[in-house]
Order: sequence, then structure tokens, then C-alpha cells
Amino acid sequence: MNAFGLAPLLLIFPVIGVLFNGLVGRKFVEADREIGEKWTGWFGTIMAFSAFAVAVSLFFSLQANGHHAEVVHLFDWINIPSAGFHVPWAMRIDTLSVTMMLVVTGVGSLIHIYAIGYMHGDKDFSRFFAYLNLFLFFMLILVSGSSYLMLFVGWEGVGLCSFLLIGFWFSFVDKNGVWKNANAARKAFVVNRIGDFGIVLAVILTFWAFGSLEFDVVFETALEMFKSKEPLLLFGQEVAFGSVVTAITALFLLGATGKSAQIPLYVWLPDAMAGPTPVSALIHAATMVTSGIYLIVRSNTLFEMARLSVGSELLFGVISTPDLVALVGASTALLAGLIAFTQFDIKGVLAYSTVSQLGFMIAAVGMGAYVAGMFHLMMHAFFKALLFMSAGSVIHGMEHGHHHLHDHDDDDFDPQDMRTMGGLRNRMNITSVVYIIGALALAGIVPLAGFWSKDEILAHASANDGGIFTAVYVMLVIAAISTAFYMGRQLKMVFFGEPRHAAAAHAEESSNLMTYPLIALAALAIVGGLANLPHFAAEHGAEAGGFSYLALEHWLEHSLHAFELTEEHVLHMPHTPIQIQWSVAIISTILAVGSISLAFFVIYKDTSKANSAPDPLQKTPIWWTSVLPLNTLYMDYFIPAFNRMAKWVAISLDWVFWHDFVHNRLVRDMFVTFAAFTSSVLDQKGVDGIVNGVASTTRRLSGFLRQTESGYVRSYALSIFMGAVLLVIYFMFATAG
Amino acid sequence: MESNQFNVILTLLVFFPLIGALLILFLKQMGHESDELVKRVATAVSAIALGIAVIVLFMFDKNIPGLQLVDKGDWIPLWGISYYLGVDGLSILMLLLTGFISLLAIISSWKTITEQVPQYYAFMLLLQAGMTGVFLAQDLFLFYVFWEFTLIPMYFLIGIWGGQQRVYASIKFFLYTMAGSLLMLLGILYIGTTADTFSLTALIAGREAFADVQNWLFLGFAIAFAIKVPVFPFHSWLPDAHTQAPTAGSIVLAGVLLKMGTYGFLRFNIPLFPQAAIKYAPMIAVLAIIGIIYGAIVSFAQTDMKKLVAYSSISHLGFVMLGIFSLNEAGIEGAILQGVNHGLSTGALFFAVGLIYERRHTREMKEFGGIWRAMPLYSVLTLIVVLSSMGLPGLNGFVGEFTILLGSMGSPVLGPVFTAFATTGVILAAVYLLWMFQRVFMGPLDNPKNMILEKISKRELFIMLAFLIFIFWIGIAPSGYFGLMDSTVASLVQSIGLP
Amino acid sequence: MSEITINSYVILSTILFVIGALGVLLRRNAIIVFMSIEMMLNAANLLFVAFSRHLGNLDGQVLVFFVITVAAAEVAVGLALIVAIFRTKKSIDIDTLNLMKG
Amino acid sequence: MGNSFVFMLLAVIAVGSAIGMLVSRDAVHSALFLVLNFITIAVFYVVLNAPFLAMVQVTVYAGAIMVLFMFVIMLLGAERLRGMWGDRPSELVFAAFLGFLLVVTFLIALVMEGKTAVSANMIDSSPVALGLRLFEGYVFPFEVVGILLLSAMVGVVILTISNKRGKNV
Repeated sequence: MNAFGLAPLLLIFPVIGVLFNGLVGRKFVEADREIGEKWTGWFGTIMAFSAFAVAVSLFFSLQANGHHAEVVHLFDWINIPSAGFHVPWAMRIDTLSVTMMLVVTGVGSLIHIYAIGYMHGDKDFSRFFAYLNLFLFFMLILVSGSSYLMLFVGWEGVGLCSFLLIGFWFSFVDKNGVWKNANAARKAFVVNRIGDFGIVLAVILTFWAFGSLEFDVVFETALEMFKSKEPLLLFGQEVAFGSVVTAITALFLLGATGKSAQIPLYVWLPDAMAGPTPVSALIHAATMVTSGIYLIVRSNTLFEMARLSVGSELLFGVISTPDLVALVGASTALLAGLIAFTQFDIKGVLAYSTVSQLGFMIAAVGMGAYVAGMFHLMMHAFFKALLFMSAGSVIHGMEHGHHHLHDHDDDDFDPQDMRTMGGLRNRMNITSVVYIIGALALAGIVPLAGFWSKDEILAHASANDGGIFTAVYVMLVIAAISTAFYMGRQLKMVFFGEPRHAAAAHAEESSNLMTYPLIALAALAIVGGLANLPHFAAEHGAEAGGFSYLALEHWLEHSLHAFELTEEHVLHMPHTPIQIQWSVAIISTILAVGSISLAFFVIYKDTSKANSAPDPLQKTPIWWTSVLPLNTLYMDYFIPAFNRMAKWVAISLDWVFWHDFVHNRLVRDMFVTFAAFTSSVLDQKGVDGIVNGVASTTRRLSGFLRQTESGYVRSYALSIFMGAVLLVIYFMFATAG
Repeated sequence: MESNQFNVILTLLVFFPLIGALLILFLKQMGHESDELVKRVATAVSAIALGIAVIVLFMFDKNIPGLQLVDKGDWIPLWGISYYLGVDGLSILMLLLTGFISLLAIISSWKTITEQVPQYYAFMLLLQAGMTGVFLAQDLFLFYVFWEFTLIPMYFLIGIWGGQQRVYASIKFFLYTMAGSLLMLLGILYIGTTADTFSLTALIAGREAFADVQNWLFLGFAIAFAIKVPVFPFHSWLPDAHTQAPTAGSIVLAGVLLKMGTYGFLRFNIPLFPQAAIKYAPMIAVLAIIGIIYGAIVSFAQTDMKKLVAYSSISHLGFVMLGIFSLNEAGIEGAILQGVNHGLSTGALFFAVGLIYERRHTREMKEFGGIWRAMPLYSVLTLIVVLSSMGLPGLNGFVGEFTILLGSMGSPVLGPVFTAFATTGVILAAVYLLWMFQRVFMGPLDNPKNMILEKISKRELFIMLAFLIFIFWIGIAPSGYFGLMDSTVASLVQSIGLP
Repeated sequence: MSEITINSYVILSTILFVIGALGVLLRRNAIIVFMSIEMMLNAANLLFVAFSRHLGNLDGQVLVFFVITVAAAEVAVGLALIVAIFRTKKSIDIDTLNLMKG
Repeated sequence: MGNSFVFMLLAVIAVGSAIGMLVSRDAVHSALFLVLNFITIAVFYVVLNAPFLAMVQVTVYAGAIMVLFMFVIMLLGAERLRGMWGDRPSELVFAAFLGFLLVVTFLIALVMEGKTAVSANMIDSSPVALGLRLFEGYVFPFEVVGILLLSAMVGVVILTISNKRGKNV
């Protein structure tokens, strides 16, 4: 069966959802809240599921098609014949994009269901679902676009949706009078735009270097140029091919650091948690933030070519871009993992954890372990979405508990603060179970999903010698330990021990609409690892006992051209071990279990303390990571400096100097002075000697002339007559003489 | 001399609004004091003029690079001045934009203008006629006449129906632009007397005749156009004119009048003085980039919404200038389209600001906040316009900006460094536009005056939707627009003679 | 007395013309101003006819014919104007018509 | 070009009646002086071999136009508007001076010309000849004048038509 013709439906379903919820949804909800919420919520959800169904059908079509990529042309977009620039709207259906589609629509659908329960009672219920569907639409454009420009459309579109969804509760003002949600939304957009700066330049450079933006053409042209080893004629001068590829990939990296929240642009993601929790789960954990990884995986050919650049073609002459990618990823993983220690906000921990895990993925793709990166991306989508939504469920429970209290004497109550929680496993059974599953998966405990994917990345780092691999390996291991530690800390603080606040004692389990998706995701988090199990035995049989090992690896190979090149021995990629590295696996498991235990039984042993008690770690250097990072630098120094600069330019330079002084004072006054001088010389009998400029001169002149304007017709006639007589006299004697 | 040709459609296009203006004044003279009738007549006349422009579009053959539908006859044969109208790929979009923006501007003033109504609409129609003439004139002298003619109605529109400091703003606008165009007049007279003709096609064919002084001539024309655009540092009249003009005046000013400057560069500077254009291109591109960044930074620090939008024009037109002086197909086509985009986006932004100004009689951003709660539909529409102005892919602004950036990087006279600096404008656009959007539309609805705002009316909705249709259309399927200008631009670029 | 030449007619018509002009310039009664204008026209007509005779050419007479026609039209309109002015101003003193006063 | 005695006689009457018109305090008197003046000029036309024009002069000017004048004077009661001379003596002096200057200029010009012009022979100036001349060379102006008359007629009607409220003189 070939269902590629259905591909446009993938985009059409979400659009229908947007239109329905955006145009008429509000009326439904306003007419009858209960029924209206059902209609709008389920309509959006069904559209998401329909898109998922299309993605599944595309999956099977690809299977049937022998995994050959298919490009579905929709219609022309930008077409400038004389410049040779042609970009259509077209969808590229290959194994990579279908993988992303399945993750996006699958996890997205579950989150839609969850959101029906979570957003219950919100006055902008339908608007929320319109945004969610809009997000799906743009995310699907991002992953299915057949060219870099279409990818960029999705890239910016999801940024927009992120802005809208973070700012969903834009009216919210915190107790300091700060517009927290609105500010976070704007911050996210602007920081992402810094990344987009890189993407735009990279895309344009790609066009001029390779003459097209279609993935197929770009990679093929690049390959030919790479093989010919001749310099490129670009912008009127010869440029080494390696330099061009290095520049393009470096700019792509800048874009990826923005969208995937890496150093130095990760600062927006923690703030983004101000948005509703389903948004945090969908956009800021499972899908949108992984688009940076998708971009790099998609451009794997270019990155691998850049890895082979030598000498001056390297970035700053020192390091190749994939190596830089790996280092950025690893250091982000480490730094964010440490910052997560210091968070008290239940979503704050998860936010930094997300940054850290994205670092893992970026490090993986930087090392050339593209499949491992994608594998971790999928697994992370499962368990992080699970964790966020469970956290949302906890927050809901805490709010319920708070409402049950009759004395609202503590207005400062924050339902997200872990210090007010404790012992919730007794009040919220399902949530606590799925949360623990998710946390263990994240921590990398056998045999949950996170173990397999993280282990593959670590194995890759350890199996290749030299260069940056050792450094990356060390950093990632420490990051993995810290992951286990902060998740242990969180579990202990939230679910175990005694309630530290009356609200926690009265917390309630959430509705089925919220818990069922959690259970589904928990199941995925348990068995997800099967998607890419490594070989346990030494022999390399692809099939063993009817179960295919390394399924994802074989599946994605068809889209990763760098692998094809490896086979032709053009490129020399670092190899990924396809059988389990027992040493790495055992060490990381021991460390993970150990650090969870450390958090659980040693450092946070005594959790019955009052919620104002300081954290035991507060005196250790680890704590300082929270004040060190870039956010402070940006927020306290860079942005105020920019504001001051802008004010100075606008007020002093442009208005006071250029507008008022130069134009209104200098130019005008010089003219007036000139005119005044002229008039005082011409007008010796001037009343005051110096007269104020041409205006008053004109006025006096006109005052004089005005006296001749008696308004009497006869006076005018007299003037005319005088003129006539004079003319006659002139002609008489001029002609006669 | 070329032979005379008669094709009355373009003449009709120019003079139809003029007849409409006379009709309105005649109605007033006849004592029909009813403003309703005047509004209807003005709207109908403008709509018919737009209809004629659309007919021109259908008669237009996009495969012909040269002038089409030419209407040509002697005017002052003694000095080689002719009445010479024609349309080609450079002007066809501008014609449609003029008709479209003028019509919407007229509709947008139905409720806002209550005093001296007949004169107001007469001036609007005169302005439309003048602008159409500017885009059609193919004779330097005729062009100059139309060029100056547009100043007069705009002067009165600002000076009579403007804000508090309207007299100051209108005089500044008038003198500033007038001073610039005097240099152009000198250039025109020099060229015309040297070559004994003012016909543009003849002059381009014989441009070698004044090749030795073309640097001076280029500067004379360039300053006139640069003031109109405005290119940094000639922008000082713009914030005054925009903040003081009535809403419809701002829409037309930003939508069409500024495009006359960029159009002038394309129509005259580049084909007449190609060597000078190549020589000065990097300098102008630097000014354009300064304009992009400077305009954005200054916008960011504004507290008055309309002033913010006005300064953003400087930034956006910087992109247009950059595209023009890329001197290649992508850059110039992007610049023309971006001109249209700026007309639509900024026109719509001015309309949106005017809409809320009508309700609150203030434009200070600190007076607002949480408008989304009070006027949800209006806010969503404005958001789309803001996004289009920011260059969100899928909307019109992106197509233009991207094409310009593409052109500037591949340009034989510019290069990647220019592109890199210009692209920072994309970041800054997000900074200042989102700042405005956040201050006005997001946040809590805590000012009691904002809680009782009247919802958007059907007429206002119509205008916004009219803008949005094109914002989406150009964003999603701009090929047709590029197709209209492609052959003309290709031949223009070829005539520059760069490798 | 010698034969009268064209010169005499020139002088005569000039005198008539000047008298008419003085009437226009000095009288305030709008009707008399109009009569003076007619006088000036007649002076011109006289000269036309005189030259027509002098040059042996009928064109001068044709022109007089036109002048008379135009004068008739002018008088009709002018008098109508006077009537209209009188209605509003209750006067035909042209010095009361000084709205143009600067 | 006529007998000098006849010329002098007619010239005196013409100038005298003109001055009479100028100085009369009563508009009716002025009008009558003007009629006299017109008739004198009609006689001049006869002398100058333009009998048809003389007839036109009498019927149109002395007849139609002057009747119109009288009619308006009677209608407005303007004959009572006496003493309407300008109240600015300087203007009077200046205008008189200018008039004098004009006359003197012509005199000087004629004197400087010096030659005594010889007149051409009499030509046929019958209405037939005049009409032929008119329609040979002046068809277009003739049409224009026709339109002018028509529009003057319309204009007069518009100007004098009483407005809706029936405000009448």
C-alpha cells in the first residue's frame, strides 16, 4: 500500500483544528462550558490523532517502499527564474522525518487528551487547543519540509507557538508586579531569534554554495564537491570547500543552541516553564526543543564533511564544528545537570533536566552518533513528557488540596514549590507510580527506556579514542550521575516522607483524562528501549529469535547519507558499537543507583523538616552553579546595557541631537540668522536693527504690501490701468524708436 | 524621437481620481452638504481606480521586459518634453499597491474625519492621482511634476487634519522633501538640456552622453530619493510627519509615498547611471544597514506606539535599499516585493494603532496593557500583522526579507559581511515589535479605561482582513508576484553590465 | 479745413477711452462703472471702424461685430451681478465690496 | 474720411456727452448721455462707410443695452444714488494724470510718426459683403461667440433666479 498521497493530510488535519478552535471554539465554550469543552478539546485531539494515523500510514508505506524517500510536491512557493531561485512547498517523507512525525503526533495526541483534563475550567480553553494544533502544524512542517527553507518555516512557526503558549496566561502578574508569563514568552522568542540569525545566514550560504535548498540537491552537490576536492568559486573568490561547510555547520549550530536550549542560549527554557504544563511537556520537553537535534541529524552529511576539514578551514583553526557540537552538548548536559540540584520548583528541576538531556543528544550527534541521538530523543520524549505531565498532575493535586483548606491565610502558597510537598504517594497513587517510573527511566535504571538510549551515547563516547571523545565521555558520565541524584532528591521531596504543608496533606488524585495518558506514556517509558536494543552476543546477526535488534539503526540508515558515504569509504565517521559495552553499562548503572540512593537515604534522609528549612546542599559549591550561569549575565548586565544604549540612541542621539539640535536648531537657526543678517543689511532703517529672521521680515513686507490691498475694486482697477498705460508707453516708444 | 502611441488606459488610471476630486468639490459647490454622499463618491472613485489598475494588470504581459500600454504624445516639443506614460515590471505592483492602499485609507477615514469632509476626500483622491502618475511617468519632466504634485495634498492632509503639532510637521515634511527634490530638478534639467529630450527610454539608450558627470547626477537624484525613502541619516522628518498625520495619511505615507523613493532609485538611478550605481552601491548599502539597526534600536526605546511604527519603517526600508543595491535579480525583486510588503504590514500597523487611538485618544504604551482581554479579535489580527512585520516565515515579510538577504550575499558588489549585519535586523525586529505587543496587548487588563473599549467594528474588520489576505497570499504563494517583475528586473540587471 | 485723417480718429477714440477709464476708476456707482466700460468698448470700436475704412479692409468691421456681441453678453451678466449684489448688500456702491481687503 | 467740419462737430458731441455721462450725479442722466454718445458714434460709422454697423450700433447699443441699463436703474431705484464719487482725491488726481498721459502719448507717437497716411479707396461694405467676410474667415469665432451668448444667458438666469425661500428684491 502506498499512502504518500495522504501526506498533505498530515498538515491539513491540524489546520482544520486551528480553524475550528480559533474561529468557532470560543462560542461553543461560552455557550455551554461542559459541552463546549468536550467539543473543542476532543476536536483538537481527534485532529492530532488523525495526523498520527497519517504518520503511521506513511510509516507502513515507507516499509513497503523499501525505505526510499519520497518527495510530495504541494505547490510553488518562492520562484525567481532569473535568479535561479526556486523553492516549492514540498514534503519529504523518509525514515527520519517519519520517525519525528510519529513522535510528534503520538506524544502530541496523548498530551492533547491530558490537556482536556488539565485545562478544564480555563476561560480560554478553545484558544489553548487552537495553539496546540497550530504547534502541531508547524512542527510537522519542520520535520516534513523537503528544503532548508521549509524547515525554517516550521522552525520559526514552532517558535511562534512557543511564544503564544508560554504567554498563554499573559495576564498573570506575580507578587512583585512582574509580568512573568508575558516576559518569559518574549524572552523565548527573542533568544530563539538569535539562533535564527544563524539559520538564515546558513541557509543563504547554502544556496549560494550549492545552488539549491532542497535536501537532496544540497547533499548531492556537496558530495560531488567534496569528492572533487577543488576549491569553490563563491562571491567572486575561491574558497576551500571545507571552510564553506564549516561556516554553514557552525551557523546551524548557533540555530540549534537557540532552539534546543544549549549553552549559551539555554536561558529561555527554564523561564518557559511559566506556560501551562501540557505545553511544557509537548513543546519544551518532547518535541520543539529537539528540532535542533533534528536539524543536525538532517544535515549529517555536511557535519561529517566538516569533521574532515583540516588546518585553517577549522573553526578558529582549532576545532571542527561537529567536535564543537559535541563539546557544547556535553558541557550543557553537565552544567544544567548541576543547576537542577538547586531548584525547588518541581517544574524547574525538570526544565534544567531537559536542558541537560538535550545536551546529551547534541553531544551524541556531535560525536557522529546520529542514531543514538535520535534514539535518546524518542525515549526522552516519552519519559520527559511523562514527568512533566505527572508534575502537572501533582500541581493540580496540590491546588485542590489548597482549595480544601478553609483558611487561606497563606497567600504566598506556591503549588509548585517542592518544599511544601512530601508524602504525596499516599494521596496520589497513580501519579506517584508513573512519576517514579519516569524518574527512573530518566536516571537510566535498567531496563527502562532511558538506560538504553543513554548507554548508547556513553558507549559511543567511550569506544572512540582521542580528540574530544574522552572529555565528552567524562562530562557526560558526571552529568548522568547528577541526573540520578536530582531525580532522587525530587522523588524524595515530593512523594516520600511526611506532608510539610496542609495542602499536601489534602492533595487529590487528578481525573482520568489526565492519568490515562500518563499510564500510556509510562508504558512507553518502560518498553521504549526495545526500539533499538543492542546486541548482547558477539555475533552480528541482524535477526535473533524473530526480534530485530537495532531496529531504529536500520530504519534510520536510509536517511543518513553520511552512513552511505562511510560505506563508500569517502568519510571516516567515528563508529558506534553495535553490541553492548558491558563495562560502560555496568558502571553507569552502579553510579545511577548509587547516586539515587545517596540522595534518597543520605542527604535528604530527614524530610519531615519545616518547609522553610535550608537545603542540605546549600553550603556546597554545587549550589553556586545557580548564580554563576549565563542567565544572570544576560538579565543583569547585557539587557540593561542594551536598554540604556537604545534609550540613549533614541532620545539623545536621534531626538535631542539629530532631530532637535541639528534639524530644528542648527539648520533652522542658521537659516534664520542668515535671513536676519540679510534683512538688517538691506533694511538700514530697520526698526530694531536686527530683526528675527525671515519670518518677521516677510511679515513686515507683507504688512506694507497689505496697505495697498484696500479691497476696493477701483484701486485694483487703477493699478491695472497704470500698468496698461505704462505698457502702451513702452510699446509706443520701443517700437517707434 | 520615438513615435507617439496612444493607449488611453493609463491616462484614465491617472486622471480618474482627479476627476473624482473635482466631482467632490463640485458636489460641495452645488450645496450637497451631506458628508455621507461625499464619502460614498470618494470610495467609489477610489475603488474604480483600483479596478482600472486591476484591468491594467490583466492587460499586462509579464513576459515583455520593456514598457507596455504606452500612452505618449508631445507636451512641450520645443524642449523635448513629452506626455509619456507606461508600465513595466518595476511599476505594475506599485500601481496596484497605490490603488489598494488608497482605497483602504479612504475607507479607514469614514468615521475619523468629521471636519471639512469634502476637502479631505478631494485631497486623498488628488494624492492617489499624483502617486499613480509618479509610478507611470516615463518622462523625467512629467515625473518631476507628479513627484512634486504628491507633496501638496499630503501637506494639507497633515496640516489640516493632523495632530497637535501638525503645522510644524507638515512644513518640515514639505521643506525637507522639497529641498531634496530641487537637487533632482537640477539633475533633470541638466540631463534634459544636454540630451534634448526628457524621455526616459531615449535617455537610457543615450546614457553615454552624460557618463562623465554621472557621479554628480547620481548623487543629485539619490539625495532626493533617499530623503523620501528615508535612508539614514535623512529620516528626521519621518517621525514628525507620521505622528502628526491622521491615520489614513500615515497609511498612505508609509504604504506608498515612501516607495516612491525606492522606486525612483530603480527607475532612474540604476538604469541612467549604472557605473555610478556600482561605485556607490557599497556606501548606500552601509547606510541601509545602519538604517536597519539604528531604526530598530530607536524603535525599541519609543513609548509612543505610532512613533515606534514610524521608526520601524526606517529599519524596513533599510532592507529595501539593501536589496536594490545588491544589483542582482534576487536582491532587486526582493526589494520590490518588500516594498509592497512594507506597505501592507506597516499600513496595517498604522491602521491598528489608529484604531485604538480612536478609542482611547492616546498612543502611550504605558496607558495600555491586557488589550487582548478587552478586544480579542483585534489583538489576534494585530498579532498577525506584527508577525508579518517581524518577518515570520509563511507571512509576506519573510519572503521579501529573505530574498533581499539572499541577493545581498550573492551580490557582486556586496557580500556576506553585509548580509550578516543586515540579518541582525531580524533579531532586533523581534525585540521591538514584541516589546510593543507585550506592553499593549499582554499583561493584566488593569486600566479601567481599557475595560470598556468598543469591539472592532465590521468596517475596521474589513480593512484588517483586506490587509491580511495579501499578507498571507504573498507569504504563501509569492511566485506570481515575482513573475510579474522577473523579466523587467532581469533586463535591468543585464543593462547594468556587472559580471 | 483739411481732410480728416486716421490720426484724428486715433486721438478721438483715445479721449473717449480715457473718459471711460476715468469713469471706471472714479465713480462708485456700479451702474455708471458699467456704462463707462461700454464707453471704452465703443471707443475701441470706433477705432476699428476707422482703420477698416483707412485700410480698405472689412476685417475691422467684423471685429466690431464681435465686440458688440460680447459687450451685449457682458452687460447682461454684469447687470445680473449688480442685481444680485444689490440683493445682498442693499447697495451698489462698489466700495462696499471690499472683502479682498488684506 | 469725412469732412473735417462734420468730424469736429461729431467729436465735440461725442466727447461732451461722454463727459456728461462721467460727471452726472444722476444715473438716469448718465444713461441718457451715453445714449447720445452711442448715437454719435453710429453717425461716425456711417461716415466711415459702415452703414450696417451703424444700424447695429443704434439697435443693439442705443436700443437694447441702454434699455437694459435703464431697466436696472429703475428696478434698483439707483437713480437716487447721488454723489457717488470716490472719496480719495489722490486717486482722482492720479487717474486723471494717467489718462492725460495716455492721450499725450498717442499724440506724441502720432507726431513722431510724422507722415500723413493716405486712406484706401472705398470698398463694398454692404451687409452682404460683411456677411460673406464673416462666414469666410470667422466661422469658428462666430460659433464661439454664439456659445458665449448662450452661456451668458444661462448665467444671467442662474444669477438672478430667486432662491428657494422666495427672498425677492
